[in-house]
Amino acid sequence: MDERPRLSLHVPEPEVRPGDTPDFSRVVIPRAGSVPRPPVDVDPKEIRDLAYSIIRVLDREGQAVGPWAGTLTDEEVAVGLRHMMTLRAFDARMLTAQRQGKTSFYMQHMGEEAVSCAFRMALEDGDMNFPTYRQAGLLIAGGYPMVDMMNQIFSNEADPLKGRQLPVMYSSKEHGFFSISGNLGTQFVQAVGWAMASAIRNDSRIAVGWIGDGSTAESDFHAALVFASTYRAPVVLNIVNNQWAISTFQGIARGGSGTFAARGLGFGLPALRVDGNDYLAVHAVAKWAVERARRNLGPTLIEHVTYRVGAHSTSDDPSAYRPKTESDAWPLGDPVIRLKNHLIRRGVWSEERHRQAEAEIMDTVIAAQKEAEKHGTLHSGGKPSVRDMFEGVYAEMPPHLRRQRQKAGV
Amino acid sequence: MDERPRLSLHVPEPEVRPGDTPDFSRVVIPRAGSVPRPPVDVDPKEIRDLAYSIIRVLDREGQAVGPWAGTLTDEEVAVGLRHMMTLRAFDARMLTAQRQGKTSFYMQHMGEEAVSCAFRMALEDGDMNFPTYRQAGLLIAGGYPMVDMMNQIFSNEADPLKGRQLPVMYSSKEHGFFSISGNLGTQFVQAVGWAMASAIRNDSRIAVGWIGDGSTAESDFHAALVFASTYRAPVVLNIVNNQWAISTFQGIARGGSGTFAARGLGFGLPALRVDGNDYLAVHAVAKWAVERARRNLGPTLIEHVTYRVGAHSTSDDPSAYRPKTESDAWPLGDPVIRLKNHLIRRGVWSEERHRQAEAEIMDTVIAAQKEAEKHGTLHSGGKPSVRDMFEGVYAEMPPHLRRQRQKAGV
Amino acid sequence: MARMTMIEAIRSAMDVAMGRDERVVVFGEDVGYFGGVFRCTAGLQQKYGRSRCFDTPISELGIVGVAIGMAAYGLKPCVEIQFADYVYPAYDQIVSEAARLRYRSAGQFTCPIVIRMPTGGGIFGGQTHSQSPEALFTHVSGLKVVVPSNPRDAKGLLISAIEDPDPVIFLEPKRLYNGPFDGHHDRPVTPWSKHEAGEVAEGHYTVPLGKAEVRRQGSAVTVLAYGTMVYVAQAAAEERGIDAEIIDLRTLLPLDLDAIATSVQKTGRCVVLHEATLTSGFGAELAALVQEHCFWHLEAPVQRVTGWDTPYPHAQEWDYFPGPRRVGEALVAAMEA
Amino acid sequence: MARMTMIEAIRSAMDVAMGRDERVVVFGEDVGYFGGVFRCTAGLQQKYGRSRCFDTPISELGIVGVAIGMAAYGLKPCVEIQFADYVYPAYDQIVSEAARLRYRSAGQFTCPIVIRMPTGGGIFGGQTHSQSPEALFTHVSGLKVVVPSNPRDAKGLLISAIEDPDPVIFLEPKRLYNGPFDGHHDRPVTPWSKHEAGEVAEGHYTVPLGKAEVRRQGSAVTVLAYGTMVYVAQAAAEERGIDAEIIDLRTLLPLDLDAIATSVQKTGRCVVLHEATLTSGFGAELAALVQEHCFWHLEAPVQRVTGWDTPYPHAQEWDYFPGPRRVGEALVAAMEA
Ligand SMILES: Cc1ncc(C[n+]2csc(CCOP(=O)(O)OP(=O)(O)O)c2C)c(N)n1
Ligand SMILES: Cc1ncc(C[n+]2csc(CCOP(=O)(O)OP(=O)(O)O)c2C)c(N)n1
Ligand SMILES: [Mg+2]
Ligand SMILES: [Mg+2]
Repeated sequence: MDERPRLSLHVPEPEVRPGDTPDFSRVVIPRAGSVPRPPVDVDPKEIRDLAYSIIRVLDREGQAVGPWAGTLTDEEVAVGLRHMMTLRAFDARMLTAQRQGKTSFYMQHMGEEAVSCAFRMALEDGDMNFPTYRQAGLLIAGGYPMVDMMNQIFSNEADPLKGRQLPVMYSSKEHGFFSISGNLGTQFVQAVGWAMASAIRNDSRIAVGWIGDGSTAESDFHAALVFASTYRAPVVLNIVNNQWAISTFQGIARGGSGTFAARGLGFGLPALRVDGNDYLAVHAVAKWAVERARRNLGPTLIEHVTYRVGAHSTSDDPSAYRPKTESDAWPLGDPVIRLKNHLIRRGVWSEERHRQAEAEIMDTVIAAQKEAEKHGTLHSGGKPSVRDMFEGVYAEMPPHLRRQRQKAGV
Repeated sequence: MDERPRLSLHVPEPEVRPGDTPDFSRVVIPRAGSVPRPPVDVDPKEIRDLAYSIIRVLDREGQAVGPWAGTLTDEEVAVGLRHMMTLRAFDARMLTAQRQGKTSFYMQHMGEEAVSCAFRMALEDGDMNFPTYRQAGLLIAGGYPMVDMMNQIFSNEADPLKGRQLPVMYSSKEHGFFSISGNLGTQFVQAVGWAMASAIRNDSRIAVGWIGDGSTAESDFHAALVFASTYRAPVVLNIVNNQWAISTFQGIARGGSGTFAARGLGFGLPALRVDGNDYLAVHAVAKWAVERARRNLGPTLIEHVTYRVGAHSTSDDPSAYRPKTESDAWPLGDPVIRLKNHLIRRGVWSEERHRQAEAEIMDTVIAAQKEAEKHGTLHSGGKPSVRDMFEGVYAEMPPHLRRQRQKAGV
Repeated sequence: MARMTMIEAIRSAMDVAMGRDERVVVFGEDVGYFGGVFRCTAGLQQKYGRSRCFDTPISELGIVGVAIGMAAYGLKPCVEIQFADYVYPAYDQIVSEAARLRYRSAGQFTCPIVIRMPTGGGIFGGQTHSQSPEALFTHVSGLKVVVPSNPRDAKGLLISAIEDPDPVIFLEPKRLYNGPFDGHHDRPVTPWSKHEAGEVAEGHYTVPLGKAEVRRQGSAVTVLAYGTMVYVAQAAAEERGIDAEIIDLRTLLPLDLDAIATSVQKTGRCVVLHEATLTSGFGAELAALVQEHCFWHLEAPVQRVTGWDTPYPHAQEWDYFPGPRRVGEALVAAMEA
Repeated sequence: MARMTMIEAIRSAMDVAMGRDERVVVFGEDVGYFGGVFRCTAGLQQKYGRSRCFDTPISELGIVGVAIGMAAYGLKPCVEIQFADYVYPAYDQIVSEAARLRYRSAGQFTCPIVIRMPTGGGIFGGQTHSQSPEALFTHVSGLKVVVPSNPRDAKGLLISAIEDPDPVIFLEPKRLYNGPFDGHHDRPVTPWSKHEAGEVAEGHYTVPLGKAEVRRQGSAVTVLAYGTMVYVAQAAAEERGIDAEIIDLRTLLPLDLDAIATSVQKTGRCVVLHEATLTSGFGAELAALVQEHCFWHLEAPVQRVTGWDTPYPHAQEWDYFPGPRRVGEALVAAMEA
């Protein structure tokens, strides 16, 4: 007889499910301003603990405190607030447009606006992002025309991607925004390659990789860390931990490591965790990592701790797997409200001006939408041509595709 | 004009190349006995520093010292020495056989014998290894008949794998030795799956994964760590760092992390480094990790620090990429000599008995080879049948393969 | 008998298999608590517990890799890849490992796993939610490849796949999940409840792997199809009034060559359909086999009507999809050749 | 003109390309200091420096993934996968990314990369050093697939591939590295130095992608082959005394259909050869195309002679390899049909 203990499988589960009361008490949140800011040329070995903390700048009162504060002027912060508000208004309109059948699909950013909007402001033109589908803030903050975004979403005749891509899978080389793949993770290692190329060419431009908490489990994440670490590529690698991967809570991808940032420790990379709902903290950390990359000091891994307030996509209904009120309980608050309160506290903003700005921004978004709709929406008005379907598979169309196009009669 | 600093690519290089004087002064080697032995139910967080040290038991004088010593009796150690000597003799004969054209290919273990031989003695029957091609010690120490190994190497009529596999790609379910794949890394995550299955079935058997330093860069390594960490699978994950991956030094796969064991830290796994040329240390560490797994406390990652003394395979000539004398300079010595000295110091062995044992073992190996050669070698004598080529693709042969076999006239 | 959608039938197959055999385990991305993005595994975790049905990290390699290890142990994993478009990270594990394990270990280790995945277009999913990668598996010796076209078959084939001793790629045409679809995307969809193949036995039964089914008898031309294209073929034949014999292949590997040859030898004409891109698609193998085995009976070249050799576009979905118009034209051309 | 082996010709192609264009970079496992396990990159690191030719970690995914990023930046990476059998970990990056980048970004980002890999059997490499996975790439729109059969072509085609604006899979038949090989494994091997195609210009020249070459004029039967099988075809035709026209396809995607159709329309018979497994191999596409485009000229079914539908075995290598005996029998059968 086998007297050895019986094994059993451990399957991590979130602490709460629909019907339960949300509980984030396990999330340890350090005081704003309490995490030190090391010099950018620090030896990664010396800052391993940053992978288990959270860098925060905005305190409960809306003040910017501590060593990471002060990377932006009030004017710049106000611009940042507008970017986030614009993204939120944009999302709201596009969600409605999807419900109206003007497009097939949409993915929103609610709760995560600070991450991409703030990060973008730490970059320079010429740098290249390799984003996922939840970083449209990079485009908004980078000055990409909203009309072009909408044209893409509507797959209309003015769609810069000619109707070929799923909505929100934007691409703009000019704006440092690499073509989004529908396949998770793949772009993370490509970012490292782009950065290596920049280093090979003795250029000064850097690359930025983006990945979701759930997607860190993909192989590309590992390859990215291996190559970035080995060749000290000038790249910033961002993990956006919004707590969920569709219906799967972050504990499934994270396993026993405590944090996602900790993954970087095994590669000797500086690994920082930042309050992803704190625009100022994201900007400060981004600036630190970007400077490190730019000075050829190598890659940085950043975990942005945030929360996906909305559904995963328009095909998803989160009430099936998490309490409806969970997002209210999220302890890091709302990035827009927090930044608004900061500016009010600084005396350069007010509730009144905020409401005005909201209205103005909504007008701009609506105007852009009107403009875009002139070019058509998914099922009505102008469409990309069927000929376009056959173009661009190769630089030059090979004979077999020409035959097929002919057969299609276009 | 762009005034920013110019980037450049960092490409790691070994410190010495052919023509240079070997130099391992950078390899920090802690004193034998100096690394503490935590309880097996330790919180992995508390032993992160073990990922940067080396657990050693045998000191320069051949004494077994420190908290990791004492897991084996003198008799057991003597058996272990015989296993290593057998593996070495086996390798020597098979290398010659390959040169004589009796087989197409061979891969030896010179310098790494302790790793697989010692590890096997910490396992029980029913446990399952998922080995690479450099752990034949698991078979030798596990009592698998040498004749069967040779039959496989010769692809002869008695080859248990029917001539289908490249030499040394053994398989023995009965001996807890999973079928070796020629594709690096793939088996590492399968080991985790096997362990998960054992846990799902409330069994008590555990799995053991094996991978080389170079192969940790493969995706399967990441997937293995993710799944092992998440489901706390009863598995021991071994990295055999023999300093080289064909011509590529370990710095290319390791990047900036300092050690391979450190990879485990990002997953919250206990990560140990052990002197892979110290039979007693490997056994002690294996025992610790096996007990942990068996008690359902989850996975352990172990880096075995060793050195590949021979060529990568019979197709390789290392003098093209590393100094010929590098192996002599390797600071952890030779596992066979070290264990022999230990037994002599314990007074249960002598140079004389060692020479005798060597001769006896060689006789046994030669006898096994004679026996195997009766069944043929690659290009002469008994062969697996051509019919066998068509069998076993599926449990039952489908019509198209029957047609093909018929066409082949067999 | 019950009325089931294809989703319900697939779920029922796993339910039955899990109920009969403790070794059957089910896992994948979002398949545990939530029950899968298409709900195919809904309720299984609640019924069989978390260690037999669970969520996984987003690593297709890991899903298939651990499934292989489990199968080597003696379990029978039935795993879900969320969309067939996402199977490529697991491709090495499937091709180099699952498919070859029995062979290379001379039967010591085997790999009875099922890899389920939604396939095909028709839901405006763009290039990453629409692919039909079957030909990338039919080239791999050691795999079986199954594509059901209705709930009844789906359940019986899936149970067969789970009970099979070898690895099976099980491709579920997602456009058929809720009803047959003939390519007329502008017409209302018939639900499975209105179709006789939506009548599905609740208990255990199997549909054998490797056997095709004639969906429509005919004598003028043989149409080889599977999945969604079976219904497109039917619509096209009706619309053009052509006496087509439509064969639903159901299993692509191993293929029911006898059924194919018998029909083509009778009709003398053959049209091959699939949604995947043309070049090196499974239609190439079908056309090659038909001309090899029925050469002297053929009165016209075997034609292929397939997706174009481009990624699956979003906006031009219905220009890409080989719908009843294109199929009908090919039927006419085959008759007139 | 110099005498080169295929290895030297491939190395020369990279050397020339790196010399002419600073954007060309070369990397892969063991390709840097050591110069590759087949020595194809020997000397390039020494000549062009470590940042243009370097060793990589053992991650095929990483190799191709960073190559795609580099290409998006504007470099022209030419990477080596140590054996074609090891390309599968990179399959997702190739299929989902490299092949579709131009299309999905409407040309904003492109992917001019070359992925070189030794392919085919004949060296007792067993199932993981012998595979011919070309059909797994010819099914993927957006890729080009090249298989050279001699040093002169190898160099010209590789330079074309490197200069091409799109991703190219470059499969090098390893059995041809040192000399032509006709499948008579028991006879001494002729080195390239004794073959006219071993005469290779040292400087820059190209052989265009997408163009086949007639290796042997004939009027009785058309043989479609590539890589090693070109020589097997020649040997079989000589041995059987059959007036075969042998076409070396050189590029499989895009395919030179005109050359094929012209020949088959002349001969009325066709035999298709490859070393890869039969089912869904590239031969299926060739057979399908030939019967589509030459149906009324065909006097016999198109035959395929290929590797069997099993993994590539070690001991039974020469029973697996489609050698001159099997090819000869097919030629005879095609003539007698
Ligand atoms: C390779 C691959 N596998 C699976 C999917 C399906 N899928 C789309 S989004 C998603 C969840 C991603 O979660 P996370 O990475 O946390 O990003 P988030 O959506 O939270 O921003 C999944 C599983 C996919 N797109 N690609
Ligand atoms: C997927 C894959 N890629 C590449 C190879 C070729 N290859 C065989 S062994 C080897 C080096 C492995 O080095 P390491 O993992 O350190 O193991 P070691 O040989 O040192 O024991 C390489 C690159 C392979 N077998 N499989
Ligand atoms: Mg997420
Ligand atoms: Mg090694």
